[in-house]
Amino acid sequence: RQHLFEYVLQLADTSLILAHRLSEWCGHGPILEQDLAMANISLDLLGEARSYYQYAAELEGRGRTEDDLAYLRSAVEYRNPLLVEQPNGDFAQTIVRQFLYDCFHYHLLLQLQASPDRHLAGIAEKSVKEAAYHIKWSAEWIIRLGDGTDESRRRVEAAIASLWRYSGELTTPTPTEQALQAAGFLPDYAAIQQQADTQVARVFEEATLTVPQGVFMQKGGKTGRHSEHLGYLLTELQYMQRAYPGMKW
Amino acid sequence: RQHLFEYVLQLADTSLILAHRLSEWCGHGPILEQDLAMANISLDLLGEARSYYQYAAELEGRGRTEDDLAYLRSAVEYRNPLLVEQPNGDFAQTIVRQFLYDCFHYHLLLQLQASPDRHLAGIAEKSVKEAAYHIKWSAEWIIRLGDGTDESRRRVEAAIASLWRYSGELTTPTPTEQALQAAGFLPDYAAIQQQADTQVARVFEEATLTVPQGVFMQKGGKTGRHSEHLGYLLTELQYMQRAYPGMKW
Amino acid sequence: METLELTQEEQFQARIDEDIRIEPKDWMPEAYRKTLIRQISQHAHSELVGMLPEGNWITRAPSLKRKSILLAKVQDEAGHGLYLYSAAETLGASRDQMLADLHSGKAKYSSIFNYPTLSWADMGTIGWLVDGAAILNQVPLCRTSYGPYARAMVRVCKEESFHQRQGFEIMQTLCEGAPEQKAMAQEALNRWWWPTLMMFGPKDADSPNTEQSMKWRIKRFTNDELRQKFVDMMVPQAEFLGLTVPDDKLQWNEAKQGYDFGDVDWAEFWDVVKGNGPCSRERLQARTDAWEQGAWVREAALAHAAKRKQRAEAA
Amino acid sequence: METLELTQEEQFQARIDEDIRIEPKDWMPEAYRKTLIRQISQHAHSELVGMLPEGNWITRAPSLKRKSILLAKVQDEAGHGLYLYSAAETLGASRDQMLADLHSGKAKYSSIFNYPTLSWADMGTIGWLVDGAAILNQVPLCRTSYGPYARAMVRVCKEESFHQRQGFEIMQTLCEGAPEQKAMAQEALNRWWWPTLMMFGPKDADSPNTEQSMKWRIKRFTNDELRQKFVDMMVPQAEFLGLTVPDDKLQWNEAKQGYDFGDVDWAEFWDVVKGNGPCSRERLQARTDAWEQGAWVREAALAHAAKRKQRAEAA
Repeated sequence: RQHLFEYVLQLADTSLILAHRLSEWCGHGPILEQDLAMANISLDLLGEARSYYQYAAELEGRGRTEDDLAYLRSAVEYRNPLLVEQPNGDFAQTIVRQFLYDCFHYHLLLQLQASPDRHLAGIAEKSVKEAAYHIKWSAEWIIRLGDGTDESRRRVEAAIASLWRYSGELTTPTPTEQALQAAGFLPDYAAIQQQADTQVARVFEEATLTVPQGVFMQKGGKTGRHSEHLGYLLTELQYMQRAYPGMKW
Repeated sequence: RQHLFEYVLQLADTSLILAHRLSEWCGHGPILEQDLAMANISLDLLGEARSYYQYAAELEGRGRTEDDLAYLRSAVEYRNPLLVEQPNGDFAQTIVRQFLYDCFHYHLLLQLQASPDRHLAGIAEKSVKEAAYHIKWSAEWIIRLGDGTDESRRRVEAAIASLWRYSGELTTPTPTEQALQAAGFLPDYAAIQQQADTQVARVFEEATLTVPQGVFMQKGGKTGRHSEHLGYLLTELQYMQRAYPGMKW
Repeated sequence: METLELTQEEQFQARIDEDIRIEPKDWMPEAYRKTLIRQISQHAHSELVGMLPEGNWITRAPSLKRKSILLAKVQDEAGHGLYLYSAAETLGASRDQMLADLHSGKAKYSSIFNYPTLSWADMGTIGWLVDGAAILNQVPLCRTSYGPYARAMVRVCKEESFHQRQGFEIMQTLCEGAPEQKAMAQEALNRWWWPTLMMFGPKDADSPNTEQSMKWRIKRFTNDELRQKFVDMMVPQAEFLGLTVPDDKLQWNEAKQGYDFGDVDWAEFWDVVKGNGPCSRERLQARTDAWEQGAWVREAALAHAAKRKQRAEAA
Repeated sequence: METLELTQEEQFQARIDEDIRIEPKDWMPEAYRKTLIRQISQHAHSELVGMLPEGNWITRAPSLKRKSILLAKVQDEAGHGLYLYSAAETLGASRDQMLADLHSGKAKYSSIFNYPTLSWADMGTIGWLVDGAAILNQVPLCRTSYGPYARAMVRVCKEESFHQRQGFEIMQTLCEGAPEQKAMAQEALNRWWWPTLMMFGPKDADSPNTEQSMKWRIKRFTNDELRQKFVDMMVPQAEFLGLTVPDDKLQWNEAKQGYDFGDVDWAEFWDVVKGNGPCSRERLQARTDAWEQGAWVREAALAHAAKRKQRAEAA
């Protein structure tokens, strides 16, 4: 149960941080339609995060609310992988971050639908439909940018070069995840990694992009060892709750 | 006394916010020696801010400390003029912001040394020596950038075009300042403005730059109507005090 | 016989007078078309620029629920922008040209968005007051003479009144909350009240286009009529919230069954219209930055579409 | 007779053996010069890059006093960088070339700065542990054989020990504070302990240059000696603070009058050395960004100086 709580919190943090990053684009997107699309994905992830936080609060059973969990934990207590906290950068960076995450997220949710934990399976069932849309969107953009102009290709390649090293953490289980896998609550990550890799390879091929090889993989976010970016994100995200403790909004 | 408190707080906020902006450069300056110079000026202003906050806390007499005043007031309670909260931008923006402020600050401090309020006069006496160094530094850079390369000239001109409109607020008295002027605690701003204008004109001439004419002047910061930049600055500045209320550091 | 035939223009006006909608393929006077393009694109630009002041608080919203509602709201504004650009396109304007006019400063947008959002309470105030004023301006446009515009406005107004309720609810939560929260709400009202009154435009006496626009039924009330309506509607709501409207001259006038109220600072109004609002420069900069930094993305999308088309044709 | 004359190299070594300082104008073996340039510039780069992890908390320091102290500290590091670049310049290296080597990844800097600072307690831990380790490495260098380097190190060490005390004081304040503060201190110690032990370099067996460097007196203790010294010094301080050193194998060894301790994760050590530290990329990027974005400023300063000179000559 402690493991499950920690894992659900990790899912919640992950969805929230990525939603937050996407929401930073709001009003500044390159095309009005894409502004809408990013807000949509952000809203989906925010909704998913809330479901997880609510469930985590319930599992913990200490009376904390979704907002307590999101707003009153410090950077080293956050459990999202490094990938999702990386800054937006240009649109190519945002797209690559999203696509790498979507490939993992979608296949994870597919599996989680069969989790013996019915609550978790229920959230996955709802979210997987949204994730299918997300991956469609980000894959299309990978293809457009890779097989677009010289500049878009250069930018998407630079984004891959800078973000690929965070993709390995997604399918590298932490002790918590290993315990849940052993107990049958979580699927084996090797299969998910393979599915994600296949999808990446297929989309990159259509985008005429090369899949990087032999990159040193960074990890740490899922055990609280984040990049310095997360702290700044949290100063904004948490400011109001920190400045006005205990108030209702 | 209430007016004096408010005014000293305004001085404190102004020094703190400008110090904070300069400190953002730390480790990222264009030349190591200038990294040091900006840190120096930031430290001077931080010291000045602390003196003012301590004095303001004393004037208020409600047991608040310098840190309470700096860390536990919201953006609309801050009283710094708009100029000093403007983002660093490139080095030219930082230099122009600094120079415009220094021209006012130095001449204000010269006058404040003669304030009938001995405490305020004392702070001014100490700070004016530092301000003399600041203005020397920023004026030299205005000249180097104006009379440097085509690019530096273009950048410094762009900075003047974007920041000049905030210079008028410095010498536009608020009701609080008017009350203090009437009571003889504060010098007349017309004289200070003239001195500052003369200095700007002299330095711009040497820099082969043109003094803008007829620019619409923005104001509001000194009465709490800030730009949207200040809020973000405060989320960082205040995060720790907000997140851990009442603790000692 | 000939004298009995109506000119095109008279026929057009007759349709309008009978409240028959003008559709894109119908004949219309050039001045009508131009006025509409200006008005609709201005409205579209306002939705676009209007995303910025509220967007400014998305990353700092005080709860997950509020964050979600606010993001959805700003997203709706982007959607309104899309409907309206499409409506203007039916009149022969191109979106790129309309945006170019926005970026060059030629086209205007609502001045209210040139004021900064400085506290969370501004999210409540904008929803409650600014959207409230927008609705008063816009509801009559659901019956405006030009079909595509009227239909776009029906969708816009439906969502706007939802937003307005959400804004009021934010204010209510603040006013029922801690003293700091109520003070935050009052401070926001103090800043937004007068700029909101300016949203209805200059006084009727200074609004020369009103008459023609009313004749064409692209405007159905005068600026001063709407301003009065707004004050009469909002004052009781402020009272309900326990907030004080920052106007010494505000007073119930039994005879006119409405409020008397102070005069807007018209100097400030014209300064902001001329581009000297507190955030005028930042707003336009944010939009042009987004546009310029997005240029390579739009080019890539076009280039890729062209490649696909070429391949499809070759196959 | 001739056989009794010492070669230049023998004379040089004899001076070193007598602890006579080598000065810039003295003859020195090329390998000595090169080793020193590498070592001093690496040290200078470490000061420069070392500004970044602490600089990361200047804008979020928890009190005005702490903000001031931290900014002054990071400023001191910039100053140390200046002394050290100057010392390296006396050996014929140019600052621009040294920086180019840093930016290209050719020159190294201390790996410890490739770890992120994630909480305020990291400011205490870096001062206490990292500066503590640096002092152990550097104090012997105050007596190093090369004069300008030794003199620079005297100034550096004086300031470093001041910083170290400030760091310890931050930790002490946290450990005497609220439970959250103490937890923050412990969490930071957990993250920094092992990377700090890595600061002394590979094990002696894996450090082939040590012997030559010790002969030249540009190094006076081996890596393992210093590491042992550090552990022996820090463990009691951690105990004093009430913090737990994150090492199961840590144990007092009465026989050697020192602590036995666990082995560093050398795989991690070499990964970080190879440029795969958690922040390696960000640190280098921050430096190259500052350098590239500052190019126009440096060019302007040069151009202006040239103009002035020309005018002075013309007058």
